[in-house]
Amino acid sequence: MTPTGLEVSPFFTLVWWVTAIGIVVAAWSVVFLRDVLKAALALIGSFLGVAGMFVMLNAEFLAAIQVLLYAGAISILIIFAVLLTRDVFRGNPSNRFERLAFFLAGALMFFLTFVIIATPWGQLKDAQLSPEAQAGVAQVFSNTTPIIGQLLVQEYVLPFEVASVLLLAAILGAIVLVREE
Amino acid sequence: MLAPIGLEHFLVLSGALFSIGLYGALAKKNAVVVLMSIELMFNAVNVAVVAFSRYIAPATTAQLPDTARFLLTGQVFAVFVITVAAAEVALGLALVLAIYRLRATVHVTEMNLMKQ
Amino acid sequence: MSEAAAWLVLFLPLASFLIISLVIRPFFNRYSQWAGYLTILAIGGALVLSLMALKATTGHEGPIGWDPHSWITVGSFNLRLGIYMNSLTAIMLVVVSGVSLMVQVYSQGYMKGDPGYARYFAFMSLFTASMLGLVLASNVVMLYAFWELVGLCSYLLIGFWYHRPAAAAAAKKAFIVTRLGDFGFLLAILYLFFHQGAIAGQGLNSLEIPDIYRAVQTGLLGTAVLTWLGLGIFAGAVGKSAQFPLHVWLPDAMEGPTPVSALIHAATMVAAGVFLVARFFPIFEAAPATLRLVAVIGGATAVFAATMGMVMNDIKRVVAYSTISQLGYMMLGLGVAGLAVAREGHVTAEVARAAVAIGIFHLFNHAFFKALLFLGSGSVNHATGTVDMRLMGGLRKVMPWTYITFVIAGLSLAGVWPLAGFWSKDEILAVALKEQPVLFALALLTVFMTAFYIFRVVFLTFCGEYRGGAPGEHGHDAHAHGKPHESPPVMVVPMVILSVLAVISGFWNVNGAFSVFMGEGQTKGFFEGFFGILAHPLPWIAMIVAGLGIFLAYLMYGSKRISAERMGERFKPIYTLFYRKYYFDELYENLFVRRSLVNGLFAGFQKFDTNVVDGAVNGLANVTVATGKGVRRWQTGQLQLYGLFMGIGIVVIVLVLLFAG
Amino acid sequence: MDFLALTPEWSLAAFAIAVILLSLFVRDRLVLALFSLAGVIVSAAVAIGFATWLSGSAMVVFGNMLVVDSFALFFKLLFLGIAALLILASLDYAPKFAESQGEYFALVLLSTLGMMLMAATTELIAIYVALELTSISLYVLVGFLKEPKASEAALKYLLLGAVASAVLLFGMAMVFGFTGQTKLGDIVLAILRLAPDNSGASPALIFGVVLLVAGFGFKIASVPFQMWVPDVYEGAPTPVTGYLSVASKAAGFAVVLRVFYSAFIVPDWVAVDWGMLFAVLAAISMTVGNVVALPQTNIKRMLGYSSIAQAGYLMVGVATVGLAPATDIVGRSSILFFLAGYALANLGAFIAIIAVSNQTNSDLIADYSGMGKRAPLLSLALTLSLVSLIGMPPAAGFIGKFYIFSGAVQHGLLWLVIIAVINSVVSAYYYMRVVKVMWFGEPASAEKVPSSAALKLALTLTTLGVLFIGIVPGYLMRLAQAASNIFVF
Repeated sequence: MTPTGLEVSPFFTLVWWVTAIGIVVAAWSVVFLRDVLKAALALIGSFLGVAGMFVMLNAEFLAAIQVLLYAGAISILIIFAVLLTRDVFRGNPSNRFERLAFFLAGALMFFLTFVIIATPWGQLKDAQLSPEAQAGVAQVFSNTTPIIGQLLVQEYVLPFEVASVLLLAAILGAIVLVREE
Repeated sequence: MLAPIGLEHFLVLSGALFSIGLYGALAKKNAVVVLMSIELMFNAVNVAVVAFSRYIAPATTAQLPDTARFLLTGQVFAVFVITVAAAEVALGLALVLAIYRLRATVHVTEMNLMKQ
Repeated sequence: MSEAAAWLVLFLPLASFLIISLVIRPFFNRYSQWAGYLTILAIGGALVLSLMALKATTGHEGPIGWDPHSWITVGSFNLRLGIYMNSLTAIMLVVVSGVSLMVQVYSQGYMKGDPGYARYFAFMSLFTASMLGLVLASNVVMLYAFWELVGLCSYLLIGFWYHRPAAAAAAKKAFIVTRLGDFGFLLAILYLFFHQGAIAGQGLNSLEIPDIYRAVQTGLLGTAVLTWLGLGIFAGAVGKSAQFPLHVWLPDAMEGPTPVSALIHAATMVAAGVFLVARFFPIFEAAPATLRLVAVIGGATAVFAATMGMVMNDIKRVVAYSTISQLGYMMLGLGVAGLAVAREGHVTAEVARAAVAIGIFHLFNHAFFKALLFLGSGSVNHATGTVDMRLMGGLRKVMPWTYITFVIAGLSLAGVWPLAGFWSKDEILAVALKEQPVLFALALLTVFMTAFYIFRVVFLTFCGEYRGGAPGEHGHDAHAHGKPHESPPVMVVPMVILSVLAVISGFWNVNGAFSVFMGEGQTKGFFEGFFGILAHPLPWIAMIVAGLGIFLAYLMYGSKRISAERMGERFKPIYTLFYRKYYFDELYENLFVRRSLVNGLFAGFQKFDTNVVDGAVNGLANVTVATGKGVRRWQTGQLQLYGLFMGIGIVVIVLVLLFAG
Repeated sequence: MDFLALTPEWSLAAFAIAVILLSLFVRDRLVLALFSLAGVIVSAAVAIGFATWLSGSAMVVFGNMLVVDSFALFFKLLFLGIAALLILASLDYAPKFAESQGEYFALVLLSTLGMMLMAATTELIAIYVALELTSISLYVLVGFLKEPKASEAALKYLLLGAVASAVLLFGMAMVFGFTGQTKLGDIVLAILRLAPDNSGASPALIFGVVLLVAGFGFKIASVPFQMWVPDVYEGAPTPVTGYLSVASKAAGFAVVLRVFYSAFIVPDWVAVDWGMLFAVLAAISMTVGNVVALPQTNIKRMLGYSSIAQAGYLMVGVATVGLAPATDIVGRSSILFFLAGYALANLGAFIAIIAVSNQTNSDLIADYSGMGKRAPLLSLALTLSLVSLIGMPPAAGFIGKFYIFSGAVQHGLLWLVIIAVINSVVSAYYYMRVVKVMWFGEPASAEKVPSSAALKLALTLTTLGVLFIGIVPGYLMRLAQAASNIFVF
C-alpha cells in the first residue's frame, strides 16, 4: 500500500534517513548538551524534523501545526522559562539515577524494537483493497487538510469541545499559579 | 542500497524518540529540561499515530468511500495530542516559575520536602 | 414466641445504645444515670424475652423455622437476615442477657461517679446487642458481622480507662490478636462461599446455617473441604476464646473495668468461641480430625493456663487465667464428646447435639460462677483500691457478702458436689475418660490446680490480716478509703443472685433435662440423679483431687498466717510444732514451690508465654512494621525515582507477558 | 440530540465559567460556593432525569463516542456527589486561597466535568482528552496554596502525570496501530478478526495493553505507578487530597472498566492476560500500601498509602472481570459498590481531618490525641469512616469488601482473596491506631475543635451514607448491578 508511490524512490529514502538521524541527534542533544539554552534550540530542531516526517507521511496540516505550535509557541515558552529562571549557568546536570535511567530507556528501546519487528504488520497492511478503495485512499491522502477540518467539527466535535474546556482550565490554572499574592 | 521506507522505520524512529525522552525525563535535574524531554515523548507518539494512520488504517478502515475520511483518525489524534501537550507544558512552566520564585531552584532533585 | 419478639431481643439493647449515644450523651450528660437505668431496662426486657424463647424451644423438635428476610440479592449473591432459634440459641440468649443484667446492675455501683458513665453504658448496651445478634444470626455473614462488632466493643471497653497507657495497649493487643483468629474465620466463610456451586443444585445457600447443616448431612461437601472449614472456624474460636496460642490477650484485657471483665471476658464474648464451635458442630463432626484438634488444644490450654493461674498475684489475672483454663475445658468437652459420637459411625444432627450439650452445659454453668468471681474481685478491688492480693487479706470480716459469694463460686469452680460446676465438669471428665485417657489425665490435673489457685485467692484475700490495700490512689475513682468496707447493696445483690445461680444452675442436668432440651438423651428422676451420681467412683476421684488442691492451698496460704503466729505465742510447746509446720511450709514454699515450681516449671511456662508466644505475635507485627519502614525508604521525595519505578514496572510486566507467558 | 445528551456536562462548564465571572464582582466565598453547588445540583438533576427517562437503556451520541448508559450515569452521580461534598468541605478551607476562590470552585467543577466524561466516552481520543481535562484541573488544585510543599507536590504530580500520559498515549497508539480503530466497540471487533487465539502474533497488542494498564494505573494509584501518591497527598490542600483519593481514583476505575471491558473482553486470551496482570498488581498494591502505611506519622500520608491498598482491593474486582465470563456481573457491580462506599468513608475521613487541622494546624497522628474529648462527634464520624476503611461492620466497607471478595472467590481467585484478607488484618492495625489515639490519648489542650455548619453537614452526610450502605446495602447494590450492564457495541 503505497498511495503516493514515493516511498520506493531512493531520494525519498535518503531524505527520510537524513531527517530521522537529524531528529535523533537533536533529541540526543536535548538531553546531553551542557548548555540548557542550546538544548532548547536542539529541541526546536527536533520539532522541525518531526514536522518533516509529517510531510513525508502526507500530513501537511499537522506539519504546519507542528511548526507553529511546537517549534514556535512552545519553544518560545521554554526559552523564556530557561532565561527567567537563570539556571542556565548551572548547566544541564544529570541526577544520580542517570545510569539506571539509561539502562531503562535502553531496555524500553529494545522491547519496542522487538515488538515492532515481531508484530506482523504486513498482515494488517497488505489486506486486499478493491481498486475503488485504493483510489479513495489515494484521494484522501492527496489533500488532507479539508478532511481534517471536517473531521474536527463533525465526528470529533466532542473531543474538540472538551479540548476547548481543557484549555480554559489550563489558562485558569496558569493564571492562578503565577499570580503574585 | 537502503531498504524502502516502511511503517517499521517510522515506528523505530518513534521508539527511539520516546526512549530518549524517557531518559531525559528521568535523568535530568533541570525541571525545564524534564519538560522538554516529555515533549519529545509526545512527539514520538505523534510520529507513531500518524504513521499508523498512513499505513494501517487503509486496510482496516477504508472499505467504503463514505468512511474514507476516518483514514485520518491518526492525524486527528495527533492534533489533540499537540493541543493537550501544549497546555500541559504551559502549566508545567508556570509551576516551575512559581517554585523558582519560592525556592530559587528549578532542580527537581532539590524538591524533596516530603518523603517517607 | 413470635418472630418479632425474637428480633426484639436484639433491638432492645441496640435501641438503648442509640438513645444513650445520640440523645443522652450529647444533650443530657448531666443526667447520665438515665443511661444506666435505660440499659438495665432494655436488657431486663431482653432477658424476659430470652426466657420466653427458652420456654418456646423446650420440647420443640428442631429449630423454630422463621423464614429469613432477603437482605442483599444480586445475581448469584444472596444474603438473608434471619433468626435461627433452637435450644442452643435460647440457652445462649439466657446466659448473655442474664449475666449482662446482673453486671449492669452491679455497674451502677461500681461505675458511680466515673466521668465516662454514659459512654460506659452505651458501649455495654452495644456489646450486649452484638452478642445477642451473634447468637441469633441464621446467616454466616450476619454472624460474622456481629462477631466483629463484639470484638470492637471489647476493644472499646478494655481501653475504657484510656488515661492508663496499659489499658490502651491491652485494648490494642486484644483487638489485633483476636483478629488473627477472625481472619481464619473469614477465610472459612469465603471458602464456604467458594463451594456454593457444589450445593446450589440442591437449592441450598452456602451462607445460611440451616442449609450448611443440610449440605453436611447429605454429604455434598467432601471431608477435605469440611476439614479446612472446621480449621478456619476453629481459628476464629481460638482467637475469641483465648485458646493457646492466641490466649495472650485475655490476661492483659483485665485492664478494663471489672464488670467488663465479668461480662465480656468471662461469661459471654470469650464463650462465643465455644458457641461458634457448637454452632458449626456438624462440620466438625463430619471431619473428626478437627475434633481431635479441638480436644487437644482445649486440654492443653486448660492445663497451661491453670499453671499460670497458680503463681499470679493480681486477683483479676488469676481469675482471667482461670477463665482461659475453663474455656479450654469446654473445648475439651466439645472435642472428646464429638469424638465419642463420631466413633459410633453415623452422624446425625441429633447425635451432634448430644455432644454439644456437654460442652455448652459447662459454658452455661461457668458463665454464672465466673461472672460472680469477677464481680467478687471487683468488689474487693473497689474496697481496697488494689488488685494485688499481697496487699489484701482479712477481708472476710469486713466484706462478709463478698466473701461468702466468692467462696460459693470458688467451690463451684473447683467442682464440689452439689454445686453447678460439679455437674458439668463431671460430664466432661466422664466422656474424656471414655475417649482418651491422656486428655482425662490433663483434665484431672486441671481440676487439682483449679481448686488450688482459686482457694489460694480465697485465703490470701479474705483470710489472715488486712495488709494495707492500695498504697496509691484508687483504681478508678478518687474517693479515698480509710478502711475496706462492704460494697453497696446495688453491687451485692447481683452477686447474691449469681451465687444462687452458681449453686443451682447445674441441677438442670441432674436428671438429664438439659441434654433432652438440647435434643438428645433421657431423663431420670431428679433425686436418682442427684444422689445416684455419688455411687460412681469418678465423681469421688474428682472431688478428692479438688479437695487435695484446696487443702494444699490451705496449708500454704491459710494456716501459715492464722495459726502459726497467734497460736505460737499462746502455746509454746505446740508453737514449735506449728513453727516446724510453718518452717515446713516455708521450706516447701522456698524449695519446692518457689525454686522448682515457681522459678522452674511455672516460671518456665510464663517465660514461654511472654517470650515465645507473646513474642511471636509481637514479632510478626514488628517484622511487618520493619518491612514497612524498609519499603518506605524508597519514598525519597525524588520524583524521578518514582518515574524510574514506573518504568521498571512496565519493563518487568512486558518481560513477563511477552517472554514468559 | 447530541448536545441534549451532554446537558449535565455543558451545564457544569457553563456554571464553571459563570463562577469565574461572578468572582470578579462577589468576594463572599459562601456565595461562590453556593453557586457552584447549584451547578452541581443542576447537573445531577439532569443526570437523574436521564436515568429515569432511559430506565436502563443506553443513548449513543457523537458518532459512537459518548454513551449515556446507566454505568456512565452511576459514575456521573458519584462524581457530582463527591464534588458537592468537597465544595461543602472546602468552605472552611477556602480563606487560605485568598484571591483565587472563584478559580478554585471553577476548577473543581471542571475537573468533575472531566471525570464525568471519562466515565461516558467510548473512544480513545475522547477518553484521552477527558482524562487530561481532569488531570490538568487537578494539577492546579494540588498546587493551589502556592506554598513550597504544595507547589512541589503539584510539579511532581504534573511531571509524573505527563510521563504517565505519554505512556498511556503510546499504548493507545499501539492499540490503534494494531486495530486501526479508536472506538472501543470497533477495537474489540478488530481484535477478534486479527488475533482470535493466542497465536503469539500480536506483541504490539500486548505491549499496548500493558502501557494502557500503566497509564491508567497511574490514575488509580496501583503499584508500581503509585509513588507519587504520598507526596502529592501530603502537599495538596486537604480538601483536594480527599478529592484526589476518591474522585480521581473512581474516575480511573470507571475508565479502566469501560476500556478493558468494552475493548479487550474477547478473545479470552486477552482478557485472561490483563485479568491476571491486574490480579498480581492488586496483590502487590495492597501489600505495599498496607505495609508502608504502618509506620506513617502523618495522617494524610497514611491515608495516601491506605488509598493505594484500597486500589488493590478494587483491582481484585477488575481481575475478576477479566477472568469471569463476560456475562457475570458480580465483578463489575462489586467495584461500583465498593467505590461508592469507599468514597463516602474516605471523604468522611478527610473532612474530619480538615476540621481538626483547621484548629491544630497539624496533620500528625500524634496531634489527634484525645480528640474524642475535644470533638466527640467529629471523632465518632472519623472512627466510623476508619472502621469502614478496615472493612468492619456495620459500615459500608464491610459489605463492599465481602462483595468484591466473594466475586473473586467464585472465579478462582482464592489465592488473591487470601492475600487480601491478610491485608485487611494488617490494615486494621494502622487505622485503629488513629482511633486509639483519639479515644485513648490525653488531649493536648482542653480547647474544643469547632467546625462550620457546612463541614458538619458534609460530615453528617458521609457518616449517614456509610452507615446506610452498611446496613441497607440492597439499594445501592441494585443500582450498581443495573449500572454494570455496560453497553458493548
